[in-house]
Amino acid sequence: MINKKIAFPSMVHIRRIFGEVLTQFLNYLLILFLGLVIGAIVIFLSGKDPLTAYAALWKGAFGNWYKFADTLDRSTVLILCGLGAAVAFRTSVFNLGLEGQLYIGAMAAAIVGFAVPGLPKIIHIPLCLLAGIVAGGLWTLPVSYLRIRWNVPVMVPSLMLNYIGILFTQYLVSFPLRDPDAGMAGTPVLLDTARLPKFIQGSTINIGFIIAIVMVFLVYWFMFKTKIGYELRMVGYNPNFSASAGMPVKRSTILAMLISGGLVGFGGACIITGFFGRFLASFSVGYGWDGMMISLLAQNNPLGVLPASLFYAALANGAMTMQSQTGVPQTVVGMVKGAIMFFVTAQVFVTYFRGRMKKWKLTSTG
Amino acid sequence: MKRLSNVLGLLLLVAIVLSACAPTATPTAVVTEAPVVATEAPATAIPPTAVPPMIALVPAGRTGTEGFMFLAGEGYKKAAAEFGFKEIILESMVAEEWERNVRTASQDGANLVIAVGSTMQDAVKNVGVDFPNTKYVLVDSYIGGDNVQGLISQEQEGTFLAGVLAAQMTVLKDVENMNPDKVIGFIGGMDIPVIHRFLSGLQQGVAYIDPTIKIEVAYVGSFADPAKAKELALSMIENQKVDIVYSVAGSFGDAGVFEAVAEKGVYGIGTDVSWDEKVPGHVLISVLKHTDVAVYNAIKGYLNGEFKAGEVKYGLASGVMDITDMSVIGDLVPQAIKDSVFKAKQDIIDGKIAVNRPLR
Amino acid sequence: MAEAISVKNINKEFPGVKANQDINLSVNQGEIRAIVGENGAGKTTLMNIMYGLYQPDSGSIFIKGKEVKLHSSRAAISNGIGMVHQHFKLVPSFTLGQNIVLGMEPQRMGFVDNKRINQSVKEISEKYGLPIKVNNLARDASVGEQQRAEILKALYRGADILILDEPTAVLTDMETEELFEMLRGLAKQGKTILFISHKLREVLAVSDTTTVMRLGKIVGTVQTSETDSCQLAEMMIGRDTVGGRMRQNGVHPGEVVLELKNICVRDERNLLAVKNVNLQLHGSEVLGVAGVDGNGQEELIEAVMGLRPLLSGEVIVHGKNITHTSTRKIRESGVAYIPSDRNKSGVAIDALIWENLIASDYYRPPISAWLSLRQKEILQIAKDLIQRFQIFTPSANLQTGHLSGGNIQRLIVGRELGSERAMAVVASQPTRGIDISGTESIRRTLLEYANRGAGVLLVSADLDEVLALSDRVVVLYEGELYDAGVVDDEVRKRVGNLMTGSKEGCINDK
Amino acid sequence: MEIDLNRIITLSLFAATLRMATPVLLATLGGIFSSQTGIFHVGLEGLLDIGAFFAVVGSVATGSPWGGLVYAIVACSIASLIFAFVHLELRANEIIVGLALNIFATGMTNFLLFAVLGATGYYQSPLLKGFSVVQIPVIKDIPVINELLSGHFPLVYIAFFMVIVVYLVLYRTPFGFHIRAVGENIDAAKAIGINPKRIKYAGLLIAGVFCALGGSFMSLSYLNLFSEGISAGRGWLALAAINFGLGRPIPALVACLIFGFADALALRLQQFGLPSQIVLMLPYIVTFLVLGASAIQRETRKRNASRLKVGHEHA
Repeated sequence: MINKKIAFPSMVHIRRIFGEVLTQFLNYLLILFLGLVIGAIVIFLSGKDPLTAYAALWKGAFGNWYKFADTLDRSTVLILCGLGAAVAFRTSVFNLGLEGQLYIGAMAAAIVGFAVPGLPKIIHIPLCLLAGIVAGGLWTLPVSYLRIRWNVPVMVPSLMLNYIGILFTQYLVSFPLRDPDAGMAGTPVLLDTARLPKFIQGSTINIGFIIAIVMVFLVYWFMFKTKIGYELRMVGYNPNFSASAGMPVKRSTILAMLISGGLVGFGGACIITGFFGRFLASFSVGYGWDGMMISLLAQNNPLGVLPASLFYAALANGAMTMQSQTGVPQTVVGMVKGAIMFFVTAQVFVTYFRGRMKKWKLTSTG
Repeated sequence: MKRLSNVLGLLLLVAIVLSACAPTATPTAVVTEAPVVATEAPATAIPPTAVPPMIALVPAGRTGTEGFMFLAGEGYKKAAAEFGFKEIILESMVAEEWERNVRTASQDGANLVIAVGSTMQDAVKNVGVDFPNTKYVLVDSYIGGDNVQGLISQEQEGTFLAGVLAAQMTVLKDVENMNPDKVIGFIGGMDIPVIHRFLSGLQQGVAYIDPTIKIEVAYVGSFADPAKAKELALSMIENQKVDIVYSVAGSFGDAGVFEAVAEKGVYGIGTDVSWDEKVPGHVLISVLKHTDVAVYNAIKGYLNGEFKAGEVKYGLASGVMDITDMSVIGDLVPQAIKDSVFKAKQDIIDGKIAVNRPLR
Repeated sequence: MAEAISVKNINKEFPGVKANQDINLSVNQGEIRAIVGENGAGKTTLMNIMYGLYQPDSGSIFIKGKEVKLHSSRAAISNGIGMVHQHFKLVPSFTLGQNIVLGMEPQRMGFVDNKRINQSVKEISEKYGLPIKVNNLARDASVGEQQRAEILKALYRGADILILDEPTAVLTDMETEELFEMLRGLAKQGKTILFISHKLREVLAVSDTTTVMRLGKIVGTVQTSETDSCQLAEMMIGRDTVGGRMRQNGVHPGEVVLELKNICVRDERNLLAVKNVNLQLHGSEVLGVAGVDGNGQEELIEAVMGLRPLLSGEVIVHGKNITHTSTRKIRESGVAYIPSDRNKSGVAIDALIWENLIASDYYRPPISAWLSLRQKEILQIAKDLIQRFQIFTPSANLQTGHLSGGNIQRLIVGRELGSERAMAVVASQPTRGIDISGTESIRRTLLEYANRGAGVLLVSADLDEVLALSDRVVVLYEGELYDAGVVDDEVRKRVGNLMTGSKEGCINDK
Repeated sequence: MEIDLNRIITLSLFAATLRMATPVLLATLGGIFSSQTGIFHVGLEGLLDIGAFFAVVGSVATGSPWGGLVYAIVACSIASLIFAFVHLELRANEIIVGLALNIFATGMTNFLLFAVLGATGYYQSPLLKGFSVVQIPVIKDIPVINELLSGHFPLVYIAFFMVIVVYLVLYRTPFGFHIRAVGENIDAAKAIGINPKRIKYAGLLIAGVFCALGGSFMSLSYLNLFSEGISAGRGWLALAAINFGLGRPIPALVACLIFGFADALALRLQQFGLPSQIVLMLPYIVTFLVLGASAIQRETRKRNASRLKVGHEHA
């Protein structure tokens, strides 16, 4: 509670912000630490030395510039999926359909990438990316329709569209768009004009990462500095209030879904045009789900999505090195990730115990 | 205020993490993993003065899960022990890591990268362009490149023999659960060229005995879906009177198929490694694919300075493709049939029988 | 007659409110006791204490002369107390019979015995004269039937004392009549009945004795047969004519700024909540809408603001028909809105203060330019509003949840009135639940606003507030609007009678 | 391409339908309990994985599939209790906890597969004792019926039997009444002294036990092996089935049978080189449509009700 007697509001303000930053920082540190401790225990129990393992993990993620660049590249799709999730969650739209939107976006980008010849790079690349964005965005429309018109919560329908999307793209690569020469189920290879340019010789890092970084700030700007973003956030905070203030609640829901799907589709387009070079069946092992987790880790803040994605990418990239050097299986990382997510969800821990303390204080004084 | 502080907190954490990483990124840091400096005495194949080469194995999955990948690993390890280079095995969990691992090995300065699996073809192609001085060996596929050697096992030669055996077995009447219908089954992991080579050989082998025998073909759509593979096999056995199932569905998938085979009491033919002992009494024969030999030879060739870009074919003659001796199945397969299989094998080696390789 | 239940010296305080002060009450067996009082008089608190939902800060409860401690509603039930809440607590997909026995289901071999449910429910239903269709699903049952089921639920649990919280609020006249018949029957069979009501006509019709509460205290208990509605209304809302008047008399109203014509609105249960309301709000005028909560105030206001569909009627602002347009259009035509539930629809509690301050203006030029929000201007405006409306906060960059209720309400008022664009202000319960200084400043702001020529539609369940601020008062009773005329010395009585349902003068039942 | 329907629509297709519906059905029945208490259980997928894995561990350790079942039930119960604790005591959002549980389950089973059983990717061994099929004495001699009804694994019978049990528990026992009361109107439940938290704990625990059965079926009956990600989306399918039936066991059973049939049919189509994916999409499309249709029905009923009442009032 703030009361009149505060003498130097600015000082209090500073102290408060600083205090919150510090608590948040410690909070994340604690979560990270606990996650790693659980991983360490597991590694130790399996008869390996946790410290060497973690050192190798570290080296694998950041050990040299190549690895660092690969980690960054790896985070590209995670960032975009994380942003997609963040926009939806900020608007309180529980879009569980990220995975499907990713596949659809990727497929659209791939089709434009291999089937539209004769364009210069400068047109072909944006066209591919745009196709991904549009396809990913449009894929959310049936869900939004049910939500707006018939009041069906988006969760289950968006989940259903995941599988429809994944199976549909699988059908496309198995039948009409199959490349018989490919060593796996995939579309034909994209034309060179559709590939995102790389900028470090020998690394996969491409302008997709730069675009993703730009998108982080763009989405941040959009959500926090524009009036439409403001609408989305207010609707997310409290739809009743937004309605009574005269904001377009339904439009905001549709828009949040469109942007969310568009960003995720963008992610799909980036990984196809920047990395794989063709659409592969089941290329994603849960980038969409990872994106949701990243968004939650970042408390649905676009700026937080960046470090959280880097963290995820570093874990994944480092795990390869950890396994090849110390023999600790990569799957440990999966456990660490799961544990961290549990701690993040249980961030309420802090509030829970704080609440108990309060209760205790109340009862003891009263 | 809360959200700003969240972000700042998270950023602060990352900043610290990154700053902590900085020293390891500088060259002065202790880097133990780079096997640039040899500690042990070089083995015979390497001239004493030369720096031992860096050779990495990058399977398109995990060596423990796939038969031919496992074998590739065995061949690699054998070569490593013999020629004295450090083992670097980069396994991948997800599709994204196929290329990442090939690249990581190349970035770390590997002289030779052995990529196992036809799914690796894009990866090798993409990375090979970026590292022209690194040599690549691609097991199971070849799609061009001056520094790429494709090890193409002549699977069709091996499966030809399986076809010869199956065609004669499927019409036997006195074998339990073997029906007189002229139908056998083929279950492939995916509809891709390497699997087509298996299928083509089987078809040619069957036709060599009896062109009227029908082969039911189905693809699981994945190399890691035992449930679906099993269900496909069950359906074939129950509905299409299939009594012999040839399975190339990956180790997961094969396990599923042979479960169905054992459950229904019919017969199967294994791939890559010997399944004869794993499902005794039900696997007639296994078509062996000694990737270990191919990989070992490739490494040896490289070390001897004989690396040649392009396709290298391994057939029955090289010993890479082979079949089990049918001793586990025992008398269930009449000696005459066994002999005909062995004879066909010799004929192929001698060039008396030509087995065609499909274009795709 | 024997005493069924009594309470002695009950005190209960909520943060900032003394809900019950030194309450003494004694009810005899077989008696129908009405408890009447305005919103916030403490009736519901008292009933909740008697049903074990709240624990009193001090005082004791006696049942049949024996002191009991009611730690929970369970304890109350086992002591023979049953309560029928205003909002029925039935499970929609269960039959009425199943709802009645829920928690005490008759069983056979571990299964619920539907036959015995039907049998025993029918038994008590017939015994107490409360007819229901046992196999009707709760969601298909009529409101009256649902209520009977609620009463039976209590009786099934062996209740001797029944507490009914505003039982007639949701009933039609017919159903009310039936209910009273049943209550009398129950009383005859020895059940003790306490019920809360605002409708004096009904109180007079059914109760034996009436207890009047006001501001957390008991004003008095009278034999119903010896009183009339005017006396009760006076006890309920006090004798003072108009105390603490803040508005000077004799303001000349300007032209009509807001006009409602034949408004009809439905509530969530699809019942007509607002019936044919006609109203004219003039410039420079404060028009008070008095009435007990739940008589259609929320529905009326939400319909005017475009947040709830209008069944029929027209809303005209400044001569412009804005019926069936969006909330934004309505606001843009010059209506400001202070919602009654500030946390539900007044602010986003997790958003920052400045974000809440610009919620109704964020898309307009000084704040936004094309797409973006102009941070500098916003902070300037926020600072200005914080200062002008005395919102005590060190910064506009704080989470709104950190503010006290009064500050949040000032924030809302600042947002709605700060730009001084609105010609009509719809203020619903603007000072509910906030401290004295906050109340004071918000009331002053509203008056100032009216002085500048805008019309203020003040909807409040707090009669004192309505009388202190308004030029003219209307009363909403059961969805219908009654004119109580300009505020003068007699207005309190007129309003009191209207809001308790005795519009045609004093009612004397017997 | 000629399609020989006679070769696709066979008795074994229906047998396969039952087999393929079973794991989804078990998870669905469990999920119904949690959804009837008002919890949207996203963690079913993870629980299936955990169940399948510990069933294998238990089977290897005890040498009996029933031992495996016990291990699975214990493991899933513990996981469910953690879920319940974080959701009910720490008030974390159920969906986020569910997602966390899924991620954790994948990581844990993949790791323990290596750490406990020493296998990567999948584990198959003669040490692993699976269930064997049950032949029903009389029925097994009747020609057509035997294909359909006899020769299934015990868990298949248990699963279908459980539909009746679940129906009876939910709609005929006091416990079921309390569960549904908590899910539909928590205030009503509280008002008569039911402890909603306890009921929700129970609902989640039961969901865990059913997922243990479903997981065991995957690894000890359907297959006799454990492979990473063995549940392969069946938990999500179960969620679809629950929503298809709006939380009721009988329509959910219908949904599971449709899903199983689509699965079995898709496989057979695939065998003939037809696009199986289109058939596999059907369950999801149907669920999507059912959700839409039931919502439309609900909303129009609301609207009609209001129209009726208007008439009533004016009359």
